[in-house]
Amino acid sequence: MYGIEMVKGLLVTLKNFSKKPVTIQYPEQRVSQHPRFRGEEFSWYEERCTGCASCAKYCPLGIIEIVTDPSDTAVKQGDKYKLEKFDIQLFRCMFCGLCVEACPYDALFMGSGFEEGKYTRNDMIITIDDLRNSPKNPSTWYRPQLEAKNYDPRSGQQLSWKEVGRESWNWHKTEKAGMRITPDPKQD
Amino acid sequence: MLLKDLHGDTVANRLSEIDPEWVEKSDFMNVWIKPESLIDVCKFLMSDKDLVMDYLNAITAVDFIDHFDVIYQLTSTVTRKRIVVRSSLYGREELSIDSVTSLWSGANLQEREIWDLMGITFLGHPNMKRLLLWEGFEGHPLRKDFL
Amino acid sequence: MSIRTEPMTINIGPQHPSTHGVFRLRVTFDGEDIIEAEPILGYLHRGTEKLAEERNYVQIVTLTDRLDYTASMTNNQAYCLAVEKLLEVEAPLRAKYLRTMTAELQRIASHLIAVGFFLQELGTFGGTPLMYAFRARERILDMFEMLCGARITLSYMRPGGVFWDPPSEFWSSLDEFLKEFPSDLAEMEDLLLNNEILMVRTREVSPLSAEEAINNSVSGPVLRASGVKMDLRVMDPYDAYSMVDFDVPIGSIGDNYDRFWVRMQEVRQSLRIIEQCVDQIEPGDYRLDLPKVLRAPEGTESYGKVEAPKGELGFYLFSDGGISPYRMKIRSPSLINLSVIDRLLVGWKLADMIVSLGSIDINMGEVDR
Amino acid sequence: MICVLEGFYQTNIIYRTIHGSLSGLMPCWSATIVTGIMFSLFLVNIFLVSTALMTWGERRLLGRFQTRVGPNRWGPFGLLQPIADLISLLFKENLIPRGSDKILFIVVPILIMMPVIMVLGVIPLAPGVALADLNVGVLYILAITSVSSLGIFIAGWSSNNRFAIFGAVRGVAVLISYEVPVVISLLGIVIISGSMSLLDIVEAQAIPFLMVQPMGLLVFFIGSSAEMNRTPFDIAEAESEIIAGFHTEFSGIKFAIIQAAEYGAMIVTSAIIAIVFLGGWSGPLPEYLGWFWILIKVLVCVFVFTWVRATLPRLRIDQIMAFCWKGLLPMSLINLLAVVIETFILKGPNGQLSVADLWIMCVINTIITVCTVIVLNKLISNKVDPLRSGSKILSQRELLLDGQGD
Repeated sequence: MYGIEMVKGLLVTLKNFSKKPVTIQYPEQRVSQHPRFRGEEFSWYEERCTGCASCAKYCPLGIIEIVTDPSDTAVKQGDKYKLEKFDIQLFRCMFCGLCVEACPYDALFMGSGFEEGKYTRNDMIITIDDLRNSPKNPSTWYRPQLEAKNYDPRSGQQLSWKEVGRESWNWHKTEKAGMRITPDPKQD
Repeated sequence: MLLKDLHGDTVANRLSEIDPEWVEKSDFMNVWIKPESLIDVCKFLMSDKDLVMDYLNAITAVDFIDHFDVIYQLTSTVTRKRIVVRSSLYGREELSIDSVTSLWSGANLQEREIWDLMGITFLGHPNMKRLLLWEGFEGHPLRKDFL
Repeated sequence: MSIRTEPMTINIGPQHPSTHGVFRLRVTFDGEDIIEAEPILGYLHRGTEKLAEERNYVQIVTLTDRLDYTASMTNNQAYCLAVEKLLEVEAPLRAKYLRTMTAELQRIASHLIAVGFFLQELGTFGGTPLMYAFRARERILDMFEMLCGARITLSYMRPGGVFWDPPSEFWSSLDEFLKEFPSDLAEMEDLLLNNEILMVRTREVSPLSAEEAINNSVSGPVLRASGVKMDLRVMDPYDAYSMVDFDVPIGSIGDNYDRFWVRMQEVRQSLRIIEQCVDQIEPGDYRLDLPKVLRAPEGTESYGKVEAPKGELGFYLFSDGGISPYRMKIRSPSLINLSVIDRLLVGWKLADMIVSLGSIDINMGEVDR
Repeated sequence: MICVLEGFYQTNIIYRTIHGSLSGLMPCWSATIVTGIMFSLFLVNIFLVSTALMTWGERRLLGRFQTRVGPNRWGPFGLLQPIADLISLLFKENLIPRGSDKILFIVVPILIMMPVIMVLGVIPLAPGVALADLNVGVLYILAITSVSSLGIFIAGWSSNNRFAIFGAVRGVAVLISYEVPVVISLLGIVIISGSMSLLDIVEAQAIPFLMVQPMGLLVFFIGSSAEMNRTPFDIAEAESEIIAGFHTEFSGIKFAIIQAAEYGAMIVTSAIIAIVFLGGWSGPLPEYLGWFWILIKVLVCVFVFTWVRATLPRLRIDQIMAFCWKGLLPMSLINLLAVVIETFILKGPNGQLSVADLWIMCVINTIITVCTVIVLNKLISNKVDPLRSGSKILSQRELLLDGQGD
């Protein structure tokens, strides 16, 4: 009968009228953010980074700029290059996370924040100093070792570079970084 | 029944039976036909009882530097078969091929897009204008010599 | 005596509340009646096909996210299938199930948006059904965030599988979703599926006959609404679709109501597929051990296609042996479905124009690429 | 000389008080003018405050219907939101589109606002508490509300925008068509109560006219929601089709005034419904709480309007016209006919209807309403049959077998 379905629709809205709103009042309330969230504030662990620039090569937009210095003490130690520049142009970043996927030494992690609005583009470039000083709340995206520990990036605790790696922190004592073959992550 | 890919050679043989002039060459997947005979071939493919290619999936063009391939992917909603018909256009300037808009109206926007990005004119198209780029844009971006 | 009238041309868009993005439609009206309509595209053209020629096979996955941004998962799937065909590899079984599941979740999300906006364009103020649709979609997006850390631009799949296994909490929230979503859907159906106003607005408006639909190469729900029995998930099963059982809704005359109805029914079928996948999925590899930088043999080509929420989404790839494809062509369903728009609109009224446009469910990211 | 007008206002208690206290301070004519200005200010301010609250209330209500929250940032429960909106709109640039008729463009908001305020003047909130108790109140309301169609048309015409023209033409068409059933539905009330004065109509309601004339209320509700451009009849400003219809080009304070007029129209319509159909200030509580009852009734009406708006989609222009002329007009005529016959038969020797008569009419009219709705349903039911023969849900197997037959 004409009108019955309309009344049915009206009843649906009335039922929803009595329900609690599903929206979240953002600054006060927050939705639960999953550990794999690909956010800003890249967590970078200088101790692990060899300056291989895999991330820069793998970035689809080419927004990572790495300048390394092969001279000085770095060569003598035989471990890695000294990084002079590690710029991430965050304003062009699309947070696909391929740089993290490319990193063979677990040195670069996605961050977990999303509230880094800035007023100028130059502020949006993450420099090596920013990376060094930024809070280390890495996301567990493409990092199974963190997921295995049930790590929650939003809990606020910072992780040191020893804690985030999938091997013990002194792996470099027994083998040289360049010779090391990353085991397939799925075997973990 | 499931969609079935027809072997290119089978189609080529079938086409050669009708008119040996049509087919240029074929491989396991594609049939290359002569650009002049495109409309005739398409009409035959549409009307032949074993094929009835009434659905045009997509038209693509590929720039191979010395020639362009225009690729027609056809499906039949009746016999559930699929073939790929290609046509090579040699040279780089003033390329043209017959439009299949009269057979499949779905080709309309796709042919305009190919003209826009690849620079192949489709003769007999009702509205051969640029689709994605603006009028007055110079060059055809998907060509390998663009940038 | 007849009234002397003068046709009036209006540009609907590129800034208009219901053109689904920056889409422009030049329409000539005689009073309220449409006598001519021409779509004008290109406001969101980003040259994805050209960009793909400069990137390696894995990097392109992130480009495909941005095509149909309401259904990134199926875009990824179509692209990855094309690359796998090119490399002649096949994803592991678990990856296939994961892909099927996530693609169906994405189909639900995309159809919810389509239906929500369709009803919004019918004029429900403030989009009450749209809000209900978004409420349900939000849960799917939450699950995607658990899965891959993003909600819209997912990049979940990789050539040769998916990038990672879902976390354990994904499965529990999926179970919860499967349990609670049917009632949400029933609520939406109660709200408007049989509503009389909706009926008189959409029934027998802008019909598209089966012959015309086939001739215009439309695909997906629009094609099925016209009564053409065509579904790539059944006809040409990819991933795990051959291992699940589901039904395909077929419309009758292809009017706006049929297109809406087909989408609503497909959501239910998607739920069935997901349920079966959850039952059938078994532990195993989720990704092939492929090199990070893929190289396809020289001269090979492939055409990978899926039944995306909007229609047949295909990727044509041609490799010259390098690390990036020599040519990538995207067969985007939205663009080709759009070629039928002038047929649908001419002779109908201004109000029907918006609804017909909504019933095709275009997405400008995919139309302009 | 102006004091000649005294007699007209003498019945009004507020006017008498203010004028009496002022006339001791200044000459009679200036006291009349000052009182008039005070009255106008009072009226306009009541109107503006209530519309401001209305915008907040409607947004909150719509929010809850959509399981959202609605504006809740500014002040307690977001109550100061209208003020924030107003400040924001006040400081917008005063844009007048090129090629528009500038004078008409500026006049439009006033033209749209004016009738709403003028109608508010005759609405009684309690016995004697009306700014003007006209003995032709119903006629006045119907006459004045039609003026807004002029405003809508000038808005569309002057803004030199084709969407606005669409909205204007649609709006005027709807307003003119729906005026007819609305007038006829109110005629029934006038016949029963035997007066056009709103005060008399309220007093005539021994039982609310909602029960005596259910069909009249139905027609009036639908018709007035069409006149106010509210869903499902909001084609004049259909936001998904023609942006904002006739007020597409209006921004800043002009937009604010047009919006205020729209929300004000809703309050005024709700008040009319409350007075004419729901018994005005009569209720179980003592008489001095009449304002409370009328407020409750108005709020209920506003809630129902918002509820309908949140649920139903919009009709197309031809369907709206067809619904008016083929659906509402017959309904209102049947209602009028029934009322006329019943009144003719039941009327006592003094020309009055007793309470028993009203109850008899209530029963008869309810039956007539149900019958009319069912008959109208039968006439249009073939269009809305939810079952469809061609559509089907095929299983995979059926889909695969399909091709083999050919």
